[in-house]
Amino acid sequence: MTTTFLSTFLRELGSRRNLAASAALLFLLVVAVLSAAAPLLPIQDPLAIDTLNILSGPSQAHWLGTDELGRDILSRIIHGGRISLGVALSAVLLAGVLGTLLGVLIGFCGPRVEAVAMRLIDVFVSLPEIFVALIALALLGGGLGTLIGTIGLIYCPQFARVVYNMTRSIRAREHVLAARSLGAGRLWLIRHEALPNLYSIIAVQASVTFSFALLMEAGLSFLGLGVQPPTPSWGQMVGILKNYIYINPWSAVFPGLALFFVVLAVNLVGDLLQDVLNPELRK
Amino acid sequence: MLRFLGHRLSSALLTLAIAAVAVFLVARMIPGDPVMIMLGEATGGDPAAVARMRNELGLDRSLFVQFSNWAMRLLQGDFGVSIRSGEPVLDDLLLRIPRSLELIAGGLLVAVLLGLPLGILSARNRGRLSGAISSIVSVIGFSAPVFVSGVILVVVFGVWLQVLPSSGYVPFADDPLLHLSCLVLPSLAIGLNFMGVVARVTRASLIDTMDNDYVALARAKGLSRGRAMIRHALPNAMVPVIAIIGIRAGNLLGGTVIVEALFDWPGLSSLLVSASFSRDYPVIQGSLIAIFAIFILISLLIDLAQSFFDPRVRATA
Amino acid sequence: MTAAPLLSVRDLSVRFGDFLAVDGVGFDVAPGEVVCIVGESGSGKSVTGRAIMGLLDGSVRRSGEILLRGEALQDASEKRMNAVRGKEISMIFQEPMTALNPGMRVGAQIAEVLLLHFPVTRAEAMRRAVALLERVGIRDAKTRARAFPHELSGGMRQRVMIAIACAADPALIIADEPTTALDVTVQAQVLELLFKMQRELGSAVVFVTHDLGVVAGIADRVVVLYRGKVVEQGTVTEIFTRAQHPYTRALIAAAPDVELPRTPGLRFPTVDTDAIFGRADGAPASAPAPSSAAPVPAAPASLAGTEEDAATPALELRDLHRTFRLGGGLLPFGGKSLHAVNGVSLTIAPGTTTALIGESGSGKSTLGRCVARLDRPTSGDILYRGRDVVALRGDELMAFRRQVQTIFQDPFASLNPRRTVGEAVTDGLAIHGLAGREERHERARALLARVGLDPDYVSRYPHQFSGGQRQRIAIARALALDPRFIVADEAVSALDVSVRAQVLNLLSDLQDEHRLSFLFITHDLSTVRQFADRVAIMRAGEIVEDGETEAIFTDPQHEYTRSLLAAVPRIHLESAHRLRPLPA
Amino acid sequence: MEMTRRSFALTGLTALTGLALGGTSLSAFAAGKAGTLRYGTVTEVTNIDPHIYAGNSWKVLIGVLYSPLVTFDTKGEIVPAVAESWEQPDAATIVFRLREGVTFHDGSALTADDVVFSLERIRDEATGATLRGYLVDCTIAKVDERTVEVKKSEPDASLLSVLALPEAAMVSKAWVESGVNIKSQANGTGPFTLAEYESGVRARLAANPSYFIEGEPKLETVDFRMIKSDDARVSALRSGQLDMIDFVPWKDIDMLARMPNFEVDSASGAFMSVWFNATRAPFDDPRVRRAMAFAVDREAISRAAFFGHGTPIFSAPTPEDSPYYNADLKGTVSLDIEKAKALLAEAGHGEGLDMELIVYQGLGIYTTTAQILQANLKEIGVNVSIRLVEWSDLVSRKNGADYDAMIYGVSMKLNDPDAYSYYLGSESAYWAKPIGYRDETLEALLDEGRQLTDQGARKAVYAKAEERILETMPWIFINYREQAQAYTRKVKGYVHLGGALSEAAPAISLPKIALD
Repeated sequence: MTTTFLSTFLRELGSRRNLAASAALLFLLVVAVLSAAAPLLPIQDPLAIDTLNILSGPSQAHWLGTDELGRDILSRIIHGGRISLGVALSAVLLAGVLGTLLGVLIGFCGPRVEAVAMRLIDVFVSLPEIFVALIALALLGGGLGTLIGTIGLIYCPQFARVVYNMTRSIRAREHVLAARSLGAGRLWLIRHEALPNLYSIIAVQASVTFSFALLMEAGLSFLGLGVQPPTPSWGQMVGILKNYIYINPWSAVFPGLALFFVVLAVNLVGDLLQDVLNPELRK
Repeated sequence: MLRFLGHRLSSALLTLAIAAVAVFLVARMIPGDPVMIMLGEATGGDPAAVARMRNELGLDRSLFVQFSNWAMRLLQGDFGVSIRSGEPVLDDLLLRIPRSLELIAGGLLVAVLLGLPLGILSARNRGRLSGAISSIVSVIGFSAPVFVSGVILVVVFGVWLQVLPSSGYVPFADDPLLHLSCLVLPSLAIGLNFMGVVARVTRASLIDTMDNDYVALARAKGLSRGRAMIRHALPNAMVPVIAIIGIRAGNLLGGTVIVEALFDWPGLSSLLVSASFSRDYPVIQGSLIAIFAIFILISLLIDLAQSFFDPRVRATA
Repeated sequence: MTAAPLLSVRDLSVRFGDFLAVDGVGFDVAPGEVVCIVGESGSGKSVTGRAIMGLLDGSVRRSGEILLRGEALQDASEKRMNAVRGKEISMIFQEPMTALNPGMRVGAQIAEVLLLHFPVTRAEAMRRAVALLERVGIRDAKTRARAFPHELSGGMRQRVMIAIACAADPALIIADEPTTALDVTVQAQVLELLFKMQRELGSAVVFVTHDLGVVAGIADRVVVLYRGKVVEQGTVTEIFTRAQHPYTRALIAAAPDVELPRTPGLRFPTVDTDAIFGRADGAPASAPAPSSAAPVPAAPASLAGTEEDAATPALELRDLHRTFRLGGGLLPFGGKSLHAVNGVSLTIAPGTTTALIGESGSGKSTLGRCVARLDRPTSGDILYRGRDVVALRGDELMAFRRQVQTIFQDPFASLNPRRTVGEAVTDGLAIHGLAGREERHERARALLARVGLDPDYVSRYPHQFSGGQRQRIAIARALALDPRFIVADEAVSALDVSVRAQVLNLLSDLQDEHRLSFLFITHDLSTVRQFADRVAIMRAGEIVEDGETEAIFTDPQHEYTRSLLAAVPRIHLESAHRLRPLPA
Repeated sequence: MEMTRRSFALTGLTALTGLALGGTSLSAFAAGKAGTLRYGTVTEVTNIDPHIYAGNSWKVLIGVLYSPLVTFDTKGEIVPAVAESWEQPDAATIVFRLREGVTFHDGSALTADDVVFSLERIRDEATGATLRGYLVDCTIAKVDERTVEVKKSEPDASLLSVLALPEAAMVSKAWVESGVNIKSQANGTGPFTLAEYESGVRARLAANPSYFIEGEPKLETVDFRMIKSDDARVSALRSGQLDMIDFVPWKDIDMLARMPNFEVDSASGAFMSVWFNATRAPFDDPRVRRAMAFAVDREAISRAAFFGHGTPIFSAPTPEDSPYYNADLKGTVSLDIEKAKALLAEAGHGEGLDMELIVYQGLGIYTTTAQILQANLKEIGVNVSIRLVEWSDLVSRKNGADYDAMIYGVSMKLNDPDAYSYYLGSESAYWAKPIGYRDETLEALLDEGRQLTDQGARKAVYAKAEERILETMPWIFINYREQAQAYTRKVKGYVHLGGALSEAAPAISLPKIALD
């Protein structure tokens, strides 16, 4: 299924029907490369303050204008992408690794552990995200590490739930029974029978979580609970610059668009992943 | 059905009990001291005054004693008294919960009214331009951060066109129409994002359901593609849609902070956040418990709604 | 055959992307005639049925002509097709579970057809729907009309399907494997009903099936398909008595015959499609002949105190119970109990095959899982070579795992899709730490060769194999640890007739080579007579009768056994077994 | 009214169906009720105990619900309130003569006992009152039914100003002792009564018919909405849902002022400063603190963070219009990178140092200021890492002395220069006490100034105190920030005040405001 999932996905990506998704993937790649290479690009210093030239519109010197401290918005968007994408990616990794482990382990731990653990997870899933974020930030202070940890923790239970549900269905499959009848222990079952079959659903869940994490990073930064200034992130830029829409509406629009298009692209790719996965699940 | 309800209720109570412990611990985990915050800025937290007030509020007792006092009173329906305002937490909750539910209901209305047709359209016309467009519209709704769409709504409808109040809350009893008009923009802000979710799940579920033999049977009976979809696929496709609506609605209970702030709508989320800022433990605990209780209630309602669309759910009940 | 054909299919081709599912199929159906389309999986038979109805969606390309009373349906407008569907041509689907709308009361689902095609009021349609339900033999039809599909049994659901298909008095009914998912006794009843209705309505039927037994009982004419092409067509008599094509002949020969007395050591006739049609493109070929010279893993250390001893039964079950608690949850109260296995006692001698026969829900699979210790009995003893299986722990349990293996029903599900075939067959060795990576690779090759597959396939993934090949892989996996006892849970039920014979033959060979004992769990009586030494009939958690195979087949004691036997479709064209008169 | 409602339904409907017909239904909801002022305020007040300060909005609410003995008028002069007159027999004593016929909102008459009770309540440690520090060494005595004497152990020139603050509210003894919840109920003698109140959300004030000043208040009702979000507050004013807002965001001052239908009044209010933890190395070294003070580009901060509405402070924070303003100090602390570097090198940190700056996350003025500071200090080798925190965290860190430096907006406490004791006196719980800061020279000067009554003599002492402050630089003074009030032109009679009265200004004006 690894091979079929991937190859079906790639094939679907190539087909004309999914032009939007392949364009989205291409876009994401470009954004990722730009963000990764931000320090090497011939763009202005994203931290250079110019208080004589704040909130200016697009101009020759500043293609997308300047922000509330006169910093170049284009450069901040590109550098902000490093943060926004990096935080989201790391958070997804964290949530994915932790959530997958939790979900699989719970799925193989017997009914009692299962019942209690899942109830606990239910409780954590229904904890308001903003509240979790507040607590984490109060406990750990600001900073990128906290932000990644917080967002990772917020999405970890959801990940665990998805993985757990899938694990439960895998657990009942005949190949797992077959392995058990060969004498396979829990670890073997998890490593060789469950995990490899979870990859595709993990991929889909990760793509969904990635777009959530981007928005969450943005939301937290918007509320001032995220990235610490002067480091730029898209959400933080929108959060701050939207205060000045009556002065210079463009300044907030550009980082907003960057965020929006990336989330859109992630969702488009995620949709395709899901379309490929769904018939697979049904099989 | 009765036994099913009884079973669900008892399991709900168990969840609530676990939640109560978790909520209490989590609330106390936050560093900071409500008394210090209340007295702090002006008096610099004069130790004697702080100690006295802590004692008055019972915050100097052991966590266990505090928990059991709180839990015992909670069992009697007493949510305690806010540290900040000295008012019963329950009063606050009874004011805030209906507002939050109203906001969520408004968002839900927008989401269902726009999201369902959009989802159906994009499923029905899959592979065609109209399908792709409606898919993209729903993804756009889903992708637009609420603080972006919210700001746009305020500026366009509130400030430029001035056709709707940009923000605020007016009690229904004071002026029902003004009350409802205040609800429109925040509902839209929530609803547009929510719409994206509903449309996407509707699309996926409908495409799934369309593959079923009973839809083929419906067509074999002589139903057109459209009617087979609406009459046979759609009701069955609603089950996951309802599930996602329930989950999202539940998440919105404490998750509308940004919207409440943008539109100055005094709901449960902002109560929770402001209580967290001032470490008003009874209010934090009370609102979290309320959120859990409503969450559980919603999931019960969802089960009932699902059983309406899928009698098999009724059977397992 | 002089009457103008009701339906003419001319040069029908259906293409899904690059895959040609139906390739130039043509046949006629006269009014009132029953035409069976026979083929194995992937032959394009179901696609043909749906293509006639115009029910293929999306990216499918269809060419050729479909003439209904001379009217070209392939060019008909959607509106015209909606008028034809249900009224002129109706359809019965395979899975009564999924083919009825789960959210709609069955009466309404029947009434819907009437409302669509006749100018009747809703009340009138409902009244007629109830009448139809009565006509298809559903008692208390008025109440049942208000039932939802899940509240009815499989057989009843299929009766509802028949009612829907017959509601508008169609000229043609297309039945797509309508009884495949049913138990054999129910199948007999449903077939009887279908052809009673057919007789009354005078409709023609296109009956799609893989089961030659059913064909022998109902067909006027037969169309044999293989990989989308018509191999041969003719009257039922022609096909069964003087088939021209070697494939048709081989297929009929391979169909299990429940009336053939048991001949120990006899192997089932096989269908060698490679020889007949040349190698197919997709799936890898099977190795020409299973070579018994292939190396077989060394015998494992024996389970302490369980030396082979003809006097000790390989397996003994004493008053075995397995009860499931339904519903409930965390809380200790509530929920109902299901007695899946209810006091079963059974003994299996070493080196013999015992067939455990039961219909769905009889508890036979639960029993099998208890034996393989994949489930724990609620009470009772399972003695494997005299040792209590339930009590096994640690090393002893591992030793037991090496000796007792299970082969499952669904070769698609029982192989981990993410592991190569080589890994799959040697997982047992890896788990027990019996061989290093290199050695496992060699063993994997040997095992594949032993089950008749090309050893070079070790690094392929399961999805690259056909169903029969996968089942061979599953068998190879079971063999890797050189087991003494195999629980085969519906191990051949999902396989096509031709492949089924090969797999059964392989199992027989292995039994002879290794003196294996089999617990052969199945719902299918027809294969058992040749294959099993003893037969046990299970119903509702209890064994109603067990004994020597021939005794059971020739002199069944229990009424249930007799009804089971009577319901098995016969492969012979005898009017006694025909639901319809043989065509002239 | 009926018409309004109908057009309302229409607007709601058009918007719902997405057929927003711009402009046609303008301001259907914008028409407030006659005699009702709709007031948008910034702080979410959750505790209306009249003796515990809780932000701007608290001051407005308490200022109109309760009355102190004396109060400020719209010119900033102290005028009679509950007390009709007072006399100062000596520099440490004030004797108040109570007005006759003053009643609380519950109808009971205000007595000398209530006055004594109120002031004693402020002094009581258990109350946690804001003014406790000022009154703790007072004796309060009832002379007769209409006379109360307040006596301090030492002369205190600022005592009367303190008693004129809204925080010195008069409460009813019987009412407080009856066990009411004073955190969410009010019973004062002020011009308005608390008709409805939802903690942290809104309050409705109704005119007090038996207010002791004839002809006031002019308004029937004040609808208070607590709107923390700057944008929501401004939008609500612009869209006609509010008549007046306080704490106008600096970025919007000019925009609103340009609009024909709004009036914006602005005056200096609080001043922005950087507080050092002056007991934590290396910030215990005055040279380090001074070095940083010379590195700050105050003009840039005023320009970018305050959009020009914040006058830079190049000396000490005494406003220019104050009689105590010392022109000699002007320009003492200006941008001088070389000097800053030299000072830093002198202190032994020529290679630079690291500092964590604690910054409130909720307001742009703080975060923008912080980032400019960061850039400024980088030039002299001070690496600032900004840590955004919520307000309660900031307060906890301040009281727990857990910070290197933080940005603080200091509201002016008094127009009297003794405010310096409150800011920087070693006994000040506000800043010095938690971190254990004490400067003997400054301490002596502040004590001296407090006990003098002659303005000329005081001016000289406070000039020295200010010099000392700039020498030791416990805080970096950045700029005054303007505090602006915006309102529609139909609001008449509002007078904006600056300095220490900027927070109380709306409370002072409210009884006099009328609507066209």
